[in-house]
Amino acid sequence: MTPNDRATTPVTDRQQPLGKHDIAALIAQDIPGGAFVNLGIGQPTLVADHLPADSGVVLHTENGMLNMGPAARDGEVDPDLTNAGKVPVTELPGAAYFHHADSFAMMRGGHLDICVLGAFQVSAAGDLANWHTGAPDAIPAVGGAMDLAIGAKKVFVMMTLFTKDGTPKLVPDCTYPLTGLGCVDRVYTDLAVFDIGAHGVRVTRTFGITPDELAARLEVPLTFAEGL
Amino acid sequence: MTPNDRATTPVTDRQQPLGKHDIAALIAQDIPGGAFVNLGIGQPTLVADHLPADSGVVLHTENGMLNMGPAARDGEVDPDLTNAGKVPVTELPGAAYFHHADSFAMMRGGHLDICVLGAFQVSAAGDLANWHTGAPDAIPAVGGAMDLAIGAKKVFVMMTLFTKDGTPKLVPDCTYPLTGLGCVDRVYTDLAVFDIGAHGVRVTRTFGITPDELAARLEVPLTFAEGL
Amino acid sequence: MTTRLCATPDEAVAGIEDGSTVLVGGFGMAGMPVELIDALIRQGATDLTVVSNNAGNGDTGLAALLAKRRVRKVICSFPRQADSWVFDDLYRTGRIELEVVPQGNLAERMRAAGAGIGAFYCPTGAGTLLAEGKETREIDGRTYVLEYPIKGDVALIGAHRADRMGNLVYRKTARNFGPVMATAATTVIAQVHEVVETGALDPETVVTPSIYVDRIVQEAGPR
Amino acid sequence: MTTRLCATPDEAVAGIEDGSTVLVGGFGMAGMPVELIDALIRQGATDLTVVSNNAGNGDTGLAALLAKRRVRKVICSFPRQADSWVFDDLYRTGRIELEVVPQGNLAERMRAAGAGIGAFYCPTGAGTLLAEGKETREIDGRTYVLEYPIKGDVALIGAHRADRMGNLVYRKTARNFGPVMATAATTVIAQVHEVVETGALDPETVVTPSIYVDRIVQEAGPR
Repeated sequence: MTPNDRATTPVTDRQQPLGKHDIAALIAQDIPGGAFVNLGIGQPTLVADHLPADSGVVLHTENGMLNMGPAARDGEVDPDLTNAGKVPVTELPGAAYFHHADSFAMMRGGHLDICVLGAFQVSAAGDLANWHTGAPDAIPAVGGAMDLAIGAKKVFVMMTLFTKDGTPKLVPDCTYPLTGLGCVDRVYTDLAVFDIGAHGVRVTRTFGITPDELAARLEVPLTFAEGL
Repeated sequence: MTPNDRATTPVTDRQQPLGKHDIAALIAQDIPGGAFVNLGIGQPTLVADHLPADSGVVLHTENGMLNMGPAARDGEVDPDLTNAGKVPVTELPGAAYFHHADSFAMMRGGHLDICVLGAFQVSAAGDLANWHTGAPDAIPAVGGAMDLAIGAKKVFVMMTLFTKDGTPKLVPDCTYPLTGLGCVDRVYTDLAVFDIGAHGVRVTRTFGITPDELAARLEVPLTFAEGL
Repeated sequence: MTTRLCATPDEAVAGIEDGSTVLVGGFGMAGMPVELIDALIRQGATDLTVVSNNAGNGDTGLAALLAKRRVRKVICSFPRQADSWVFDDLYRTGRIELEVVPQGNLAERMRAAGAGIGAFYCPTGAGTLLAEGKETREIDGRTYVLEYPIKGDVALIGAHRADRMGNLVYRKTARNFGPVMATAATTVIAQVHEVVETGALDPETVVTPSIYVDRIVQEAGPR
Repeated sequence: MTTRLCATPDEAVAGIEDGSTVLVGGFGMAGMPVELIDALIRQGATDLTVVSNNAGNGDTGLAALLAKRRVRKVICSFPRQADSWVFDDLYRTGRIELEVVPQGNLAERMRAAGAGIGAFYCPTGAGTLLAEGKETREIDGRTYVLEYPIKGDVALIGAHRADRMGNLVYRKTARNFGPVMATAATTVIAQVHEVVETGALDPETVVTPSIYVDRIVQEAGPR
């Protein structure tokens, strides 16, 4: 069975790069109704704010819960109820709690439809680097990133396309230590959306950048969807 | 921590071989208070009838329950509550239910203090054969026997010492297909009790048979506890 | 993957294909999805591999499925029972394949399938007939046997209550294989005593979360 | 192995030996056995290996244990936090060992220890730094890494309620590592919000059965 298709209102293609909330909205539109989804800590959690209340999307948090609700407001905070980023959250009707081994079995066994992760780099082959800068004095910390990367049916990455100094984050090969090999299916950025697969890297949307500019600024071979 | 020692009234050593209820009573006396115990299907279930109500012994059944109570009487039968032999049973206060993988993780992870199993044969090295006669037309059926044999901290066997035709069941080497290697710690029979370990096979009790007779009828080298 | 509430067991088992591996819950009658098995018989899928603790009792349920020659192979821990005459006859006359698996391996191999484990080393059965031909390894002085996952195309399980989202709770020892099988099959179909509104189950007590459940149907028959 | 109800956390942690591997539950503060950690600091055991998801926050709890130089090695998934300055300083100055383990492997390796699994093949981390030097195997076209159990001498966990037999239930996401760690250690010590009479917990809802629990202590402090 496939998740129900849900009527969505597409983000109008912009002449300007997207902000993080726009990217989150775009990802939310691409999540089918009824899907089971894990939103990684950091910016991916913004996606939740853009899911329609009637979407039927069920959020998983790896610290042991399905059907997580929005962040707790004042007066709702329960120290026993947090998301993977340790932010107090709420529960929705139909929630379920389970322990860590069961939660990661769910992730690693391929039961989540989609996870959305941040990234330092994504390669043209879909390799993901998002846990370690490789800096010699960095303290390594991986959390559940490697489990999500290899476990979810579809891995979406949410990131800016370039670092602050203009270095591309979509690269021929990752130079940062890897999180997972060939695991990324789609990359949502401020400037474009990329599908990664056997066909290579295909640009499906652009925002405030022309295909030629995009191709010039990236070292990754690109193909473009019709109409771009 | 070790199970609490519990004051027991020893079965008076008999001049006659024990019946199955006597063997069950003897085993029950050797189970420390507070122990977690699995009683195999068939005769081992009789042991439950001889555990004092205040023993604190907690019975495990591999179909997913701890603190199983006695067999259900008329009016108590619940089709959703059976033991591993599919006999309707009851639950005691402090019971817990869990699924099959958790139940066998408990068994295989070495958490049960004692299991009591029937046997076709036990070898001098503690090998157990209790699942298959090896007959060419026999339909093999193993159930949880192999998991119990390798998982419990102590494996007690309850059996008659000889088959109906007089063939010993405590043997130098098992001729029936094995259930587990070197897993049996103690063998309770109608004629004697045997401890098996690095020291070999040591007779600790006899019932209606002299040490010399026992040694003559078995092909297994025996040592005898003081006073026999 | 939204859970679908089906009106009948026949709707629930629709589409099961010939050649499927079908995990069937239950230990004895406790947790046995009887109405789903009866519907599977009517549905007609054949050449099945059935994974279940037993191989049928009497002439109903799994035994009836076997009697109709829909099952190519049984993977189970304990086929031989006082009333397993249907299986016994098929087996003795070479008309059905049997893989006997220690009960703990049966459960753990399905858990592995559900948990993304590629294989695992297990002490059960080391040195016995049931490990013959299998890879072994010494780890810390103990011998372990390498065991591989058992994955189902379909699981048919029995549970106590479902909410409309598909969360399941079980009752007493009828829980048995249900929660494990629910993680190990592509399509999971649950027969339940009762369907309740979403929110009516305490989230602390849910045993099988809705993510694992594809179709639910409330039992028609009396318990 | 009868569960002992202790009057104080100090009684509960008595006897923990130098050099022990101590599993410490909690994910952030949820499920963190704060009173047991404080008692362990007073108790004085040293040269410990601590297995926990994080490596301490602020200056209390695990961080305080680290600051007193009682911990030789930390095995965790996520040491680096905004307020992990105690660990950060010890690590950067070479005064503490670190084994970083993907969070799912951390949980599954403890489950394996509790379940008698000798080792398992897992896809997480294949081709990454965290699998360097580890054995790998192709199974059905996918690369898996061989992972070994993590067993504790002691587990310190937090739970919601215990009955006097030692059955435990948890609350919301404070469940996290507690149930897994309870299966993986020789001596399991639980700090609970409340101790209730045996029979007061619904047997369907028990998450950690009494067989896994050695000592329980009711929290003294306010929640």
